[in-house]
Amino acid sequence: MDQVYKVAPQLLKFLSYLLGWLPWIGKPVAGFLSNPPAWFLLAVAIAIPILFVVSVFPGIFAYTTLVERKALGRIQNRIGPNRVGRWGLLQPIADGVKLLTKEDIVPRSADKFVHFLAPVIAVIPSVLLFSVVPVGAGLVPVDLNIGILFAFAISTASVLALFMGGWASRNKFSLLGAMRAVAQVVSYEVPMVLAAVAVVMAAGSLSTLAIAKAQGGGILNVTHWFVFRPWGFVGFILFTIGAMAESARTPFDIPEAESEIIAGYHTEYSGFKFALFQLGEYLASIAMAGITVTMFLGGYNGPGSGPGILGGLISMFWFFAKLGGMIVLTIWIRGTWPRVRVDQLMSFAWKVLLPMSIVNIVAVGMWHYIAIRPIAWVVTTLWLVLWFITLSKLAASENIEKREYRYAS
Amino acid sequence: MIQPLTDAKPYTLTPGSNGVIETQTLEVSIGPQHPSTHGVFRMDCVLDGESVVALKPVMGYLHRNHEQLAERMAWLGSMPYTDRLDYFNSMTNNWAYALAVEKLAGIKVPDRAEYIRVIMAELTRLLNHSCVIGFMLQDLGAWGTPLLYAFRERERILDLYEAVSGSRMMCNYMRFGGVRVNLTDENLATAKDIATRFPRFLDEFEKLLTNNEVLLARTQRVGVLPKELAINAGISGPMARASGVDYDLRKVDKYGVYGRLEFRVPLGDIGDVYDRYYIRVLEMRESIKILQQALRDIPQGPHIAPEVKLRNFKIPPGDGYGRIEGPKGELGFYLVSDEGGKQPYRYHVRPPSFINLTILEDMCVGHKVADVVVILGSVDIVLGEVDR
Amino acid sequence: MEIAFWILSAITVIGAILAITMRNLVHCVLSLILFFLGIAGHYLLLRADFLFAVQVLIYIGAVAVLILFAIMLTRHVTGTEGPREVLGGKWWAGMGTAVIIAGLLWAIIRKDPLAAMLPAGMASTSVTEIGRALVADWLVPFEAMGVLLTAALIGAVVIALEEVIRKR
Amino acid sequence: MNVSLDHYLMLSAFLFAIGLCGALSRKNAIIVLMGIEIMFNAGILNFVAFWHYKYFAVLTAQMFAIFAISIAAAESAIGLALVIAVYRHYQSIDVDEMRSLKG
Repeated sequence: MDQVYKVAPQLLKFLSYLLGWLPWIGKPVAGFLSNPPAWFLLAVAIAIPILFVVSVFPGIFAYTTLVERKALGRIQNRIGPNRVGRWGLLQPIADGVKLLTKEDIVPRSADKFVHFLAPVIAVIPSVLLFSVVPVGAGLVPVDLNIGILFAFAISTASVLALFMGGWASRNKFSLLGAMRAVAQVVSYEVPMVLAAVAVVMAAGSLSTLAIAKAQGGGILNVTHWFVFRPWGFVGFILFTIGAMAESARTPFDIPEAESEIIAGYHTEYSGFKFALFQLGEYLASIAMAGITVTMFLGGYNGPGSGPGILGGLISMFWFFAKLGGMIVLTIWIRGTWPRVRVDQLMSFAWKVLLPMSIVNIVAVGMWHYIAIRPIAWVVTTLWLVLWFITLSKLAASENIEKREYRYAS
Repeated sequence: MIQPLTDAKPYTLTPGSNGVIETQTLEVSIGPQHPSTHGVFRMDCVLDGESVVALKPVMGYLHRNHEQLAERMAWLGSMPYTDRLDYFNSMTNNWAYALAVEKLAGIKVPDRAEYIRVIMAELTRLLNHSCVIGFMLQDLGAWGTPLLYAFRERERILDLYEAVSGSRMMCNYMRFGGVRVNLTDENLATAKDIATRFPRFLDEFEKLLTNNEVLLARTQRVGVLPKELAINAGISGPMARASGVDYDLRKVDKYGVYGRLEFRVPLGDIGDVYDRYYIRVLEMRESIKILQQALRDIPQGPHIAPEVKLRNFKIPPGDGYGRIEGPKGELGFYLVSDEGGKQPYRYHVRPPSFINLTILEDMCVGHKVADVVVILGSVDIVLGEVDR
Repeated sequence: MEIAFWILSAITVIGAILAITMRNLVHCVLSLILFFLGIAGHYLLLRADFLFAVQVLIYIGAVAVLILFAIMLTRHVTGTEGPREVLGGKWWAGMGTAVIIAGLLWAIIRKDPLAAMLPAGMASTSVTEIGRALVADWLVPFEAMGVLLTAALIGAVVIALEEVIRKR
Repeated sequence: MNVSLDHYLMLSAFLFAIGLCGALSRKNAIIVLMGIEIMFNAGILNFVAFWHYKYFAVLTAQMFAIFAISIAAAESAIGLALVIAVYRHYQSIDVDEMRSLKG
């Protein structure tokens, strides 16, 4: 916001220059804009990040759905949407219009107020998450000094929407979905936070901007990304799995597993409320991808990123490129993986992810205290690999076996 | 000893019977409108949390009076109706009915027709098994990708069906004493092409999924069907063979020309969902072998017995049971002919998916809801056949 | 600041009142969450942003969800009706006590000239300071808290699993 | 009118009374627990208000708030476990029905 505050007067000057050409009202408006009062400047500085968040990310959401359908089509030997506009580019708009004009059905026995409230609440935390995601060098809507903690706090709140939706529908499938969602989100929160603790320890700050800044430098602004550290790599995998489970993406989409419980907590939703649930879910998943990028993949850092207008634009490009990469990764996984079961999901969270994230925190400690980098590399890698092998041996299900088949004579 | 099946097994929950916290059971009706019941089928589940305590399959939503219709109709008239039994495998349904009538009427089928029937039946088996696996993985949550891979292969087989019979799914291809239309050399070349290409698809499919950790964890030791129960409940087909029952009508009856062809019958040991999945893969590989032999050995000659009249076809009084090894299991037709012999006095179908479905509860109890749909998927049902 | 205070206070008070008066238990919990949110907003207003995050994370993310789970485990999960009687037999005693205590506190606060002590500044605490304080000055309580939480965790599991343990 | 410490003290006193009323008069054990949570929160709000208006240079109040929140979390976990244990015995979580001391 501070950056925006600095830029805002210039922006307004430019606007006033444009508006000056208008007859009648042009002159006074231009005069007002070229020399704005302080409150107006503040209002503009507040409005710009808000406008950015509520316009850019829903746009990304709309086209994520299109990319998802196209990519899944490719994976499945299909073409995907191609009727609306060239390459189906207007498909999201058509979808939106369709969902807006559909009948809004509320079950007769539903708890009407909570049923109405749930989809609204589903969107709010997802949008709030974006307020701490830095999209470029120094460009973050709000630079909170509790950034990461804020993100986690907000994302737990999204559970409530799922629960409310499932409970208020008075549908058994919805209720099962809601309970699954709550159990899943609460248990994956823990390894996710612990994986983030490793990064916070390394960066020495909870602020997302500071974490992204800590990964700058090195060769081409690339080598200092946390993912290129042993602990960072492990943390990245842990966090990505956790983020996928948190936002209920395949293979952890059990709260809305369509082959088991129809659509989970949003079984009884139609029309725009359904769209809001989808919006909230996708926005949360995009925001989580953004936080993953910020914490492990160097955030906005990349070749050419830096301060100034050009560096800022390049850094924005890198951020959105990485964000797109993470989104495509989730789509790819969705197209190729079967879903896990509820108990497997839980035991995976508690028996593998949680111990591994604690081990990872110890690894960061070692990395910090061993001054000689090559030794630190070897020691942390060995530590992590040994623990990984031990844990995977301990957690391996005795059920899984390689089978030989015989033939009748 | 099998327990009574459909009539609600009395379930009692003693306090803390699940070992942790005493909870209330939740009755959930999965179906008839549900994305993964493979049609209009319903399972009344009693759930304790996520675990299944009792399960009652409810059938009959697709009842179409198949048997009564056939009893009001000339013998050949119900041939197209058999297509609609198991609408995935119209060829084998035709064959089973034709076989029963031929047995009753004592008709000898020419060699070329027998070979054509074998080719069609094995193509049907490939089609059915690949789609079943696709559907089962869809139920596992693999979101359509394996299914659409299977459908890509199915397309090619359906194209061949269309070329020979004029219809992609409702083929109505077999006749008493042979088949309706002879296969041209072009058709045979297409079939050969399918047989040579199919292994590649299987390899690809297996590479993608057979060793997938999630798939293994989800399917192994899930929905175990013990060998004794499988025998007692009259389970047949790949499901019985996955439980280790060495029962394949192609070997037992040696109907058609199966006696002359060389193939093996794969058997599983545990009888869980994974075995049922993998037995089908192995059976497809054997089917390809059969296809190649049949395509190599197919003789020239008439495609239908010349002495069989299609019009005014009559059968002397008597009864007979004709059965084949359909892709889903033993498909049998029991026919009784009485005075006049213009139409069946009694016409009864032994549908494999209906019989295989009876032990659903025994396989599901104790597992999670998520497993129920997978187990149902591994049973391989088609509601047209279950409800008739 | 003033407007925000009044709005947040209204949210908190309404949330608290609804939480203890509504018939449906789930509605009660949802109102309680409203109350927690209001308190969290107050923390933001008071420049304790770390506490804001902690409040949301622990109260809304954990305690409220825990209560919801307890409700689901102890009631007809799909039932719509709440308890028949909202208040217990001795509701007047509870009310009376509450009113008396509120009156007493009110009188004390009115009497004491605390309002004169206006803030000397509006400094916000950074998380760094809190973290440093936790592991330096407050290390022993911090560790004790860790032990307490572990003990509570184990205790909760033991109490809830009583039957199983007895069985073995 | 400026918001002062008094306002916060009044607010928290009021909330405390509401929580107390809920804890004392409701029959349902879970709502009793919720009343106790409301009282906890009112207390913590007091800590923070004092910190903000009086001792913001010292972190003691915030530390107390953090510890109080942790204790509240532990307390609610134990309390709810007890509720479940009680429910198992009595098939009810009505506090008026929990009369006997024997388990």
